[in-house]
Amino acid sequence: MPFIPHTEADVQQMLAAIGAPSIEALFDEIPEALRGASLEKIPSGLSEMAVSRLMRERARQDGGALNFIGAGAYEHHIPAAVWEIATRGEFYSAYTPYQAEASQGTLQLLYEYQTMICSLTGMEVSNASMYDGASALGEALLMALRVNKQNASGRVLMPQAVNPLYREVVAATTPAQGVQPIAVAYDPASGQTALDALKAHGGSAPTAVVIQQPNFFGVLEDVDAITDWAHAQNALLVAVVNPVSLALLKAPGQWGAKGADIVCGDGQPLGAPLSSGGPYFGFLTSRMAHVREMPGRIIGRTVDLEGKTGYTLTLQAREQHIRRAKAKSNICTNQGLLVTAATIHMSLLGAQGLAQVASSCLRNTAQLTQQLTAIAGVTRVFSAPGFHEVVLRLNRPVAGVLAALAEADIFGGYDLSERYPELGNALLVCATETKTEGDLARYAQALTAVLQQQA
Amino acid sequence: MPFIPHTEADVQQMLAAIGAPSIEALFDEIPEALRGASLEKIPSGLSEMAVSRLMRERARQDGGALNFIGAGAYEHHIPAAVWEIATRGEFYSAYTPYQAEASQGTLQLLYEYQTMICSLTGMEVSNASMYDGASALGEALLMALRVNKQNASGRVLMPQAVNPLYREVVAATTPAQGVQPIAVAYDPASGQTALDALKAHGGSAPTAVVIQQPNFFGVLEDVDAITDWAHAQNALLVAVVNPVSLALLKAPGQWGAKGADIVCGDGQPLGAPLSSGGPYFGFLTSRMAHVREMPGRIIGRTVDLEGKTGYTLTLQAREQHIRRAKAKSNICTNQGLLVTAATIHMSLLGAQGLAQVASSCLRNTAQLTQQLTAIAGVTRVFSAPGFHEVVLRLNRPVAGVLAALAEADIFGGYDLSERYPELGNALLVCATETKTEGDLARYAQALTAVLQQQA
Amino acid sequence: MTEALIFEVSQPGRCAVAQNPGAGVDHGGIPEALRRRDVPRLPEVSELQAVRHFTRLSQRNFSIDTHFYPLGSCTMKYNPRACNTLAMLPEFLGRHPLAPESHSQGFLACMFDLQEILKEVTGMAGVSLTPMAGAQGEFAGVAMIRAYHRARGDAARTEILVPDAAHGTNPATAAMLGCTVREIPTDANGDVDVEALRAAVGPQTAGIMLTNPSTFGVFERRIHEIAGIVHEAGGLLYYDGANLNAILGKVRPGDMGFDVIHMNLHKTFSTPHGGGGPGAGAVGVSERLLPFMPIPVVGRQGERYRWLDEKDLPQSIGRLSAWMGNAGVLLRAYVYARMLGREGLLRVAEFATLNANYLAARLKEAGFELAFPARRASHEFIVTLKKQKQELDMTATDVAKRLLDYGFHAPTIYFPLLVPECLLIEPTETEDRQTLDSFVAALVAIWDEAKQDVSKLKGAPYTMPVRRLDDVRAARHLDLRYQPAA
Amino acid sequence: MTEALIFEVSQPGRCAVAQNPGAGVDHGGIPEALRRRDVPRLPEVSELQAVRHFTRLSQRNFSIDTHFYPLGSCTMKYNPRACNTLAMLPEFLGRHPLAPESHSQGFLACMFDLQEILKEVTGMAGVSLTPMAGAQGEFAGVAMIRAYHRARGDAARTEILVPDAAHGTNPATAAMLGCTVREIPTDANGDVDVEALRAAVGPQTAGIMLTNPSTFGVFERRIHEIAGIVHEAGGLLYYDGANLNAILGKVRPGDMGFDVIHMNLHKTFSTPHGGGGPGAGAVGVSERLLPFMPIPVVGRQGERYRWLDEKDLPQSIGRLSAWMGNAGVLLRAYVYARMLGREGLLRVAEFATLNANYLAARLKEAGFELAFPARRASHEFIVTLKKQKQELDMTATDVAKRLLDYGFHAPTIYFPLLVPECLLIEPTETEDRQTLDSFVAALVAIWDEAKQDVSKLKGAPYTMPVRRLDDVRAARHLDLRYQPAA
Repeated sequence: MPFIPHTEADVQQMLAAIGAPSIEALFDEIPEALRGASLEKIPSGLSEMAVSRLMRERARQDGGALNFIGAGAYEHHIPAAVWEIATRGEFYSAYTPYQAEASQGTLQLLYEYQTMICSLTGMEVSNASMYDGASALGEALLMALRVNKQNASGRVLMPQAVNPLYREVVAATTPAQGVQPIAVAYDPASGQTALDALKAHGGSAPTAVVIQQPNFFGVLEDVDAITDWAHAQNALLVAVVNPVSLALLKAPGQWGAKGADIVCGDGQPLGAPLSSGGPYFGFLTSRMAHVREMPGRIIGRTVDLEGKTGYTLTLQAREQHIRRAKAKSNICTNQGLLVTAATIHMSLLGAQGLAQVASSCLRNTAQLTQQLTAIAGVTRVFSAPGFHEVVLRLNRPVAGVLAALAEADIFGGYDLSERYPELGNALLVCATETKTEGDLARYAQALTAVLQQQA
Repeated sequence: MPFIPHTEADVQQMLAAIGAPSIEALFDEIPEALRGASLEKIPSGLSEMAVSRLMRERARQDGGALNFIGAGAYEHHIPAAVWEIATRGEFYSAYTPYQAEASQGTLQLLYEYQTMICSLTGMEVSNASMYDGASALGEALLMALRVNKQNASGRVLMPQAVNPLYREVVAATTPAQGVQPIAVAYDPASGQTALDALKAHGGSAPTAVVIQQPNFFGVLEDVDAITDWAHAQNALLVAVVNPVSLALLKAPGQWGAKGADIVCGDGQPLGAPLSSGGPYFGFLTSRMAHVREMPGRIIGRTVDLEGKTGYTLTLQAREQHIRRAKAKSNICTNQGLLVTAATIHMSLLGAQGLAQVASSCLRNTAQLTQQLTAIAGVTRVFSAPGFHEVVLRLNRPVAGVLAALAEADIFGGYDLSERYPELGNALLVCATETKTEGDLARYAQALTAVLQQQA
Repeated sequence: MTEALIFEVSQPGRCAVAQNPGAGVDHGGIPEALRRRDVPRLPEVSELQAVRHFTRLSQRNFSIDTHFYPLGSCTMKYNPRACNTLAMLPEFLGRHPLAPESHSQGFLACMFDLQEILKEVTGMAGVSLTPMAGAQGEFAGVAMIRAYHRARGDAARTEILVPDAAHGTNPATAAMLGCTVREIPTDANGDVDVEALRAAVGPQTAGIMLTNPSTFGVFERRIHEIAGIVHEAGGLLYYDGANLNAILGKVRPGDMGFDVIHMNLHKTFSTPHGGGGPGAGAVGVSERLLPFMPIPVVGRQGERYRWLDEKDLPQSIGRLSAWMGNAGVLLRAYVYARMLGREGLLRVAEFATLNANYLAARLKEAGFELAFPARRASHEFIVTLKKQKQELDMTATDVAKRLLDYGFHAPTIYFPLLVPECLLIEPTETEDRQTLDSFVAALVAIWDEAKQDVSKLKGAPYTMPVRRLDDVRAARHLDLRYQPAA
Repeated sequence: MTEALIFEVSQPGRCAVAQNPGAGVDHGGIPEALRRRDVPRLPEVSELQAVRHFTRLSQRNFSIDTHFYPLGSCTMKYNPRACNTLAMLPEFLGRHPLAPESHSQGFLACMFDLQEILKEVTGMAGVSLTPMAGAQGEFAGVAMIRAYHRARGDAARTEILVPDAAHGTNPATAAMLGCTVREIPTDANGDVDVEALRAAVGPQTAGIMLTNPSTFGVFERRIHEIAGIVHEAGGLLYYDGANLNAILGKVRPGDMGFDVIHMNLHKTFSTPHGGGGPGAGAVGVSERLLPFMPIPVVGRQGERYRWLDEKDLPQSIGRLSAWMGNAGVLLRAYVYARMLGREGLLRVAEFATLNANYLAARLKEAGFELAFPARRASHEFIVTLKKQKQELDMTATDVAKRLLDYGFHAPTIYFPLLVPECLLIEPTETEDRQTLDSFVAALVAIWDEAKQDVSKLKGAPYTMPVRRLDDVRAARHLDLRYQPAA
């Protein structure tokens, strides 16, 4: 019996202590008709050796390609130390730190995380994580609705340049509580969310304005103007940001005259492997004035009965296990281990390392753009400056080109034509610091060949 | 500067404290002509990201084959927990436990290891490891020479059925101290070391008789008779064993009437990955009467000044750092981390698991032998029962067959023809518990094809 | 010893050089106005400093790998290391969520198999793996119930019934979906008050959320009757899978009449809790809810696996995460399920229940009062220290803190809220009898200490990195990030 | 708390089932007489029990990853985690030592590159990577010296000269090769007594084994003269690389005139010590010793790498291990060398020396007596507590044990043997200045404690899992394995 330590002697002695004739008897309160699942469709157990073989073979099926897809999940180098430490049993197999005295490791680490992510986003308070960037945006909008008593309409100006998958998650999870996302178009030339487009919805007393920087197209938005405009409407400005970009880009807390009100995003670029989309973690920061409306766990520093510094969960009165139906969110389990990894990751990179990573991403994407747009039939779509993704237009349907590249073990990018048909044969491409000159050249050669072949 | 934490301010302040104008000045006692290596041939440093890419590419070059080579290094399943725990920083980055109070983890583990390996070999005392099986045999012979005052000739009866690489290591490392290995032939029909062959050297007052069980051909020796004969000659019996086989085979401590005197071997099958031949570890066990002649570190249980149980290095007076030129061996650094892994490995398998592994190996090799000898041109060479390796004879040179199999990503075994030309086109094949029925069939099919093709 | 904050060992200009990609910093085409003005306060430490700091921090945690952790309702059982190793194979870690299906067959096969396994163990008709934790699974479940009623034009069903003993996430989730919550009382034996339920249902009933066994650690015996009442009234039944470990391989929620279930894979399928997550809250549904499952789901066509999304499930409640939720956690759960297999899964509840009943019997024998002495324990049970509180002023908190000194993590305390001074104890099936015996001995010793001098307990813990912490101060004087003295 | 022996938590019949290959036990064709009769005493524990036991044991160790570890002569510097991760890539772990060269080009390329790097940093003509530790490297070195003389028909050269301050392995190694050992005294400044050396050499001289800087932590200034004397007498010079970190990138043994050198890659190239090993003791040789290198060595022909063995090096001293020594350790060293690269390797000695001289200066300032106050420290230096021993009865052991309570591993004590009550302190280049300052503060505090009451120190340590252990009892009442009470 894998993972069950009982010997036959144990079982007999334990039953005797209980005064039960058999293990089955322990279930005698359950109606007999319900008992006895057979689980026929489940195969017999495998030894660790056999399951290792199976999983290695399956993993091998999927590996080996050179990846230029970003679109919200970014391939970055992760220092070896990050996961060697994060998967230590003491972090990996601990529960939520309810018993603070026996959880000072996790708690101090989370306090350090809160410090780092506040500083990176330029905000005052952070929680200890949400599920991912998309759900963090959903929670940020619900929080905005609680905070913004002045404009409580629930209307949220939501640029179409915000990650479409995030918008779908918002649509699935927030309308029941009154959030009404209002689509705001992007400028087809620059790729930016134009202030004018926002102004067209200005009369509707928006509760919040969302802005993603860089936006889904990798294009940089005019965040200062938009933030000031949102505040002029008495709307909260909710920022969605890529944490790696913040090494070079203005912190949301400094956008416009007063800064963003709530900042969220996906922490994946900070030490989470691509891993098929998860586990990642969402971050959410805000101003101290709004701390009591924040969802999720928050760690505070305090003292013990001898006056020694320690760390503990605080403001639990916001949470579901205390407040139940009136809680700020139903979130309970979050993404603690990913935050552990991110904290180690940020410590190993430092501001200097993160800035180098961001610069490398910029350079690589610029260089790749140059090489790809030198190919006949490939053009750049947007004019505004960007961060580390770029939209290219091909002279034929993207899906076929991507399939041909995949046969050469190159993932050429994300096909925008399904969610943005108005852009035509548009492809979103990303080259992070992990790409070498050889990689860029390999992509360019392969694309040249594919376009020639399909021509 | 990778791994150097000094800031420019640190350096200046430290130099000021020293009273030196520059770092270079700290080397002013070294003749100037010697200073200033340029290391021109060494490439510039790589980031961890770049070196990871390089190593992953190199690793990929070597992977993917199905391995049927044994010949002293065996592919076994290693539970995931083994190396996840063994590479925890506290084990991985600790030194030899000179400060016992700050090393109780390693010391208690080594005491547990000594218990396990003593029990497995049926002996009374164990050291805390040698470099590998071959060097353990060398040290065992030197120890025999110290122990056996009655027959101090240094002549050691060394069957040719002992792993030839072990014999080469013995030849390279022990003659300077007086060991004279005398080759003893094996029986060409059975593959065993015949008692008669040993008796032919009986007059030479041997200091020790070596016997490997199973021997290099995977054949089982008549250990009881040989042990008794050795003792009748006042020779010590030095056993070389595969620890996994001891789950099924008689413990050397029980060989013959009095048991082996010194037992050694390679601990690799107990949790060390193949890893190109190392790091593995050698084990060495003996009787309590000889403990003061043992080489290497030994851990003892003792008490602290409050009477609490603790563990410490003991009998250090045998060792080089105390005894210098009169030490029992020059060994200092041993293979501690491999012993750590082996101890966890043995704990996870237990006697029951180890017996199942050994049985699976037996079955798989038997089944493979059946399938391969069913192929025209393949015959079994030796008649005596064996453990998990078998010698097969092909109807053409082995090297070419192995090369053809390698092209199909199958490592077909070890070519015996170089070191045992008298055996003709002989191949040593091994199938451990890691091999599935599909693997065996794949080998049989490939060999059939190769032999047909080359016919 | 205290461990300094990593910011306190930082030095301006220091960094772990090997982690820099090597090239310098430049801003490419970023316009001046959009550039960062300050340097973020990230640590400036060497690689050794970071490794040492976080390794030392880790040692300041209790965890399953180091301590018995009988935290009721949390199912802290052994997390097999192989699950971690195999989920972290480089190819799995490197797979982009948008990788083409041609390069995803290995991963998709695992997800498809896991869906099938979860269908079988729960007795449901379909499974979606995307919810990222139990609470999100609950959200998905209630959203599907809502979508089902709406699809039938039955928009008035907005009330969710919840027993008073339910987890806090149940009412919180219902509220997030705009439902009203009505509590149903529990009787003295821990069962739902069926008459009260009967009186509560009506045309406004969207459904009931039920944990079975309940948070009292006892099995709801009249589950069939409850299902009948709710279904007859037009409502659906939601199974909160937090306590699924109690019935795994023994009873299937589908067979009890539930329409939807979430599973905490980080409990029942032993993926790690990670100090607070990640979890995975897969949902299973009966036939009638199949069209509403959250996307994506994995389908199979012949030998090929493929994603099913809005095109395949146009009535889906939609996406709860950008991609496949916590895919890496799902891989761990899959490896676990394959190692246990049919025989192993059939035994989980049996041995979890054996351990709980044994521990309950031993504690009862030692004089502790069980909250439901007349009932079988499920995988967990409740001790109430009401008597000890009155007689000795020994509280559940005191016992919890003192247990830490004895080398045991504390049980869940003060939950469920309805039982005074309660310890909710869940040993799980992976603990051996000797450990349970030592835990009994520790509780007896602590009670003895209280009889001698309860102040000993009030000062506990003594052997942790800190003594008892001041939670009130933490909430009053909010100190939520490090700010160096000006 | 104590941690029970794993045998004490064993239960007959228990095992970690997932680790069994699944099939039953049978003896195949093993004859009855050769079968095992008893069941070996291996633990009978669950996987959780094993994981918990060994995880808890690990926490009872000091290590670089958790503590400053200034153990002189041991070079306890940071072991980059990437070296471990990359050396443990599945393909490297899975490579059989006898795998064909066609499937070994990746591994062989790494080994060839490492040979080239080590040649360059040592200034030697050839490198063999096979020795598995420093002592085996020494063995290889002396064996090559012997083989060289023998090949020239000069069989009388059987005496090895060793300074009295040498590591114990030096004379032990010489003895293992059947050489006689003659000690050469050291002068008051830590240099070899050159006149004594001059008197000692002769036709019997096989060579001299020298550590430079010596175990006194000072550089042998007359090394050129020494080399001349020994070479002129017909002997060879052996460089004990234990202290190579002191000169790495600064001075090359080849340039000093050495004929052969071993390198402790687990010191200078930062592979882990693993609680006692594995190490790697690669040897480098001058032109004249090239034919004698231990096999195998890796060669390159065009773009292909291949093994060189007895066929290529017929005069080789032979094999020291069955295959390529501690190959996995060599991979780690290779990754380390590539991450440092030329610039990084040039800086190792500089910063190791800066740290040592800084620490020496600070301790001197605090009143501690340096053994060689007139000399520059190399990468390490010696404090003698002779004065404190006399005045306060504060011994090196007392300080070492008390330091543990302050969270620092002790320096090497009582070595070199010639300096009374000595602490041999090696901070390494990877420690930051703040850590060094804290270490000084701890030593000062301990000295202060001794001034108050030296018995405080005699009782140390207080905060470790055990108090001071009785080593005498351990040696007198040998208890070397667990045997249950009958």
